[in-house]
Amino acid sequence: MLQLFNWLIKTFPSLASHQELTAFVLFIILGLLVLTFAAVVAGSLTYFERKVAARIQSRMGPIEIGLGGYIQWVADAIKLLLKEDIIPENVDKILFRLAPYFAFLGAGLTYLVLPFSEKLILADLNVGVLYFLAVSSITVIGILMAGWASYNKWSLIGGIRSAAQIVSYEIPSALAVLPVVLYAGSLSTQDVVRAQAGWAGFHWMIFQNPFIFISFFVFFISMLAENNRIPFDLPEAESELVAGYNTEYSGMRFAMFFLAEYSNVFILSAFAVTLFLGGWQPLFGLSLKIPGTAVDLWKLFSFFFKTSIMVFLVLTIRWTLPRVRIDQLMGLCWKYLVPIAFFDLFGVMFWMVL
Amino acid sequence: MEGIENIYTYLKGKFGEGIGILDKESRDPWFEVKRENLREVATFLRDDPELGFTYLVAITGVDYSKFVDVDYKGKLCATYILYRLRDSHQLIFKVFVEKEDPVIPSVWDIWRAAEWHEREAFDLVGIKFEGHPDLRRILLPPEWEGHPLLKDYKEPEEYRTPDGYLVVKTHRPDPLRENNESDQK
Amino acid sequence: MSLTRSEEWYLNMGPHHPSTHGVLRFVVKSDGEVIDEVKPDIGFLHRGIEKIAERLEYNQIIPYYDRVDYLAAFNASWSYVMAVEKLLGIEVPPRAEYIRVILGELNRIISHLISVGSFALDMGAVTPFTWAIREREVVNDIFEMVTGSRLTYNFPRIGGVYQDVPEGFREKVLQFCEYFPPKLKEFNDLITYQKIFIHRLANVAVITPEQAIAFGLTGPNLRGSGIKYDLRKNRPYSVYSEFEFDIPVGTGEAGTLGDAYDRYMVRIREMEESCKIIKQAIEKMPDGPVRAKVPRKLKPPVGDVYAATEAPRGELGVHLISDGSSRPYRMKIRTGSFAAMSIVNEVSHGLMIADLVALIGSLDVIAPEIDR
Amino acid sequence: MAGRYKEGVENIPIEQIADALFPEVILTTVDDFLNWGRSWSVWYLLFATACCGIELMQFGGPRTDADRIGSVFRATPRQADLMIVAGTITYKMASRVKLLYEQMAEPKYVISMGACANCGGPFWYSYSVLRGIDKVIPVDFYIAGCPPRPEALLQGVIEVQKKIKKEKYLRAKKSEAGG
Repeated sequence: MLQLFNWLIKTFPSLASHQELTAFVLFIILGLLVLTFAAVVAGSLTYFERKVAARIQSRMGPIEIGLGGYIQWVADAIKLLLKEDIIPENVDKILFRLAPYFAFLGAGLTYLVLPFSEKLILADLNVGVLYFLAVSSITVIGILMAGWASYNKWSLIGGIRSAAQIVSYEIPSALAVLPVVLYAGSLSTQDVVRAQAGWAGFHWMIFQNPFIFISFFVFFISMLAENNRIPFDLPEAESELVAGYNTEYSGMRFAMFFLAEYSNVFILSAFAVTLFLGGWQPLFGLSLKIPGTAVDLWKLFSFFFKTSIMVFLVLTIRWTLPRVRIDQLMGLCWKYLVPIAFFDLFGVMFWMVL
Repeated sequence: MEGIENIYTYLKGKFGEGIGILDKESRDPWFEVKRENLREVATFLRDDPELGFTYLVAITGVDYSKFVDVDYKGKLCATYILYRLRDSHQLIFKVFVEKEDPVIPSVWDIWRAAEWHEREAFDLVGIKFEGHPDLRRILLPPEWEGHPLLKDYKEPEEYRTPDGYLVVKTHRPDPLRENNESDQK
Repeated sequence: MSLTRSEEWYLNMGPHHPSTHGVLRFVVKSDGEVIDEVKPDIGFLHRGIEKIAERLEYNQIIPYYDRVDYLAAFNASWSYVMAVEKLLGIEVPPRAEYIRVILGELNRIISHLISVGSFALDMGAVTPFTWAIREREVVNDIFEMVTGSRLTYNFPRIGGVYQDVPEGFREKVLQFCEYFPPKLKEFNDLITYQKIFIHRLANVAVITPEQAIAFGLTGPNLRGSGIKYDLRKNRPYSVYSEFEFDIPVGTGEAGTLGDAYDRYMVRIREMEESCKIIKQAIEKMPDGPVRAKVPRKLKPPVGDVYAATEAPRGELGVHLISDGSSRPYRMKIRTGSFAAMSIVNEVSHGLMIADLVALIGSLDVIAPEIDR
Repeated sequence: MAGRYKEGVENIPIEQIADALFPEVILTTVDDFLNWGRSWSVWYLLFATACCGIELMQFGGPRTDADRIGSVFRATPRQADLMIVAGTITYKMASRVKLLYEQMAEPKYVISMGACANCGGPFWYSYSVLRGIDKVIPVDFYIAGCPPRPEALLQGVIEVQKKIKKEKYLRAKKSEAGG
């Protein structure tokens, strides 16, 4: 970000006199880029999810629309944008309107610290991991707002469930990240990835230490729960709460929830890769002897490749497992995940001291 | 205890006038229980070790007003079908009431299954079950008028929800009959 | 202290709700997620079949029975023709009985498939449902071959069945019997022995044997409570006494006797047993006519008759009262779902909303059977 | 078609007008694009009441697979475009059908599936059955059968797609705004 800004100033000296304006325009452009990227990723994910689901269920999935069905999400987006935007009579109108944007904000802001490649990161914050943990829970505010504002009991239950769920699962997920931070010695996401350098998989965080290996699963389960994926999709449990918090939403606002949900799937997978599975660290190291510029692309590819596999895992889980009950969900968190995460944290500490 | 006749004489000896006629001609024979004695007979049928009819299959409400010429023509009737689970013995008995006074004591606490069957009989035939905890319409909407399984029931001209949200003309001539009439024209 | 007070609220579940299997409505009084009272409101599909039947001739009523229980249309209309046959004293030719048994058991399989599939769907797992539907299509093809219809067969007739089975029926059914058990095992691996699924169902919505009898539950719901009662064994009708098969009952393998998982397991096991019966029936099927000589105009004697078959959702009984004319004077349909619904309020106290979904799913009710 | 012409200019062929008015051409193209999007994303409301409901489920199942043409089911009427009324509607249910229809967001379509929803079907004689859902809500397509095969329903959805493709979304909006 800063590099880009400096580069711009250097290349176009006329901009130097309007530094603030340049920075502002740059922000806007980058923001829009991130939004577009998020939308495309989320859209592609819906296609991917429908395809995976269909194959698991021995169906075809979308195939008729063109490009093998890939542009299905474009059609869905157009449709949702054109739908009537219903705001029911008794809802809390301000909260009802704001809720989808909050939900998406949580997903969108996390892209900021996501290291796609060594040089491709929007902001290499020195508290990146902390930022990620903090910002990703904004989504729940949106969900809670939606549930509260909808004036619908099913939505309210969905919203409350979501709140209870996220408040609980923040703890194990944060605790599961701490060992990684301890090992990397930094809160910056780039530093965490750099700490996993090596030519093969066992330099990755997950294989460096048996405790972190367990931490990975704690993190993964907690993130599934935080992002309301099956088996933890209680806030919108279709067979229980109709559609949970988004029951009353139609058209564009529903599309925002949709976008947030699928962005979160990507974010969840991307951060699991970043923190535990080597991030953009190139697969097979750099033993392939590829020229300079291609290295960055190879790193980018490595990152997306690993993320895709994680996404596939998340989707497979989604389409094979049933849903847990709310008390079981809480039980899992407080009785198992939190103690295990603490145990891991201390285990890693001892490991490092020894 | 096997056989309807044995059961009938056994009950007759126990309750005397409380047990009415026995219809042996019917394919599944049945006997009548007077409504005053229904609850005692029902409890006895369930609890007596020789009988032990613990399982209530169904209660059928019948309007006998257009039946063939029999003693009970013109009356309303609740038919109780019972099972004895240990040997799958089946028993049918009936309780007749006058149409003007369609009250039968409820047996919902003797066989819990009766609770809903009685509500259904009330809904469709209009027999009132005395002592039933929650005797409301069960199948038809609460604002419905009349009991459709009575033989003289007439379909209402229109259906409207109490708040006026939905108004539908329900009456429509019989399509077969209508065709015939138009053919004649 | 007033700050910590919690209030009960009323939730309106249905009639359009994904887990109510058609159109049921539950008025749920709950404290947050914990249910205090459930008032089922039924009748959204009350189509008045009993009244319609009073204006139809005896053999015109058969198609209506397909719609009483559309998931097991064959079993439902079988009950009816059995009642009329009993009323008239008609002897059914053995080949017709065997065809009825085969089709009835096939129908039981596909009915249970929908049942367990949609149960899994209620629990949040979508894939088992589509798998169940996939296997269902195979049987649907057999039915289409025999009866010409996929769902509402209108195949049994008073005194037999509509027509003989076509060529290739035997091979196709045997092929299915080979094909189905491995698929069922696959299904079980996917969902039945899945840890989350078991935890969701074990010890949930327990119906004790006493309760089950008192409320008149039938079929898998009764057997799930550990009572070995099956009309096919206990009041053998048709030719069921000639086959060897087990009656699966609930054993409380995952938790308590009579919980939701027991009822689910009974259905899974019944599908296996049905396969056994079909195999035996195909082997033993005699030649001969498929329809007894029945007069065109049926004039049964005055009187009552009650006949029932063991349909997938339990005893489906038909109580006919004849006044000697060619139309039934009164017809009452006794179904398992009606009884099953009446127990919902009794056992739902203290459950969570998610458990209520499990309870309804495990009772396997369908709306037209309740409302008729 | 009627809305496309002004008073007194009916005689001019449509091509000439389109050539003359450049924005119209753009509108048409954009309309085509929007309709393309809308038609390939017909989400249907899971509204199964009776027998047809099973065929509706089969419709989403492996053999027919509604997902092929971009149709998925939604549980809530707010997010559905197409209401497939599958099964008998009784008077007790009819007000709920109307309510669900009103809860759906525009533009919305209705398929009446099966004899019961079309006209009452075999339950014509009943005292409690609504004889055709067109008594309470507008219906776009009727599918015959008792119950119809899933393939017939698929054809019905394809007909809805065709209908959407013929619509003029932007023009409709303009005419509404204009008065």
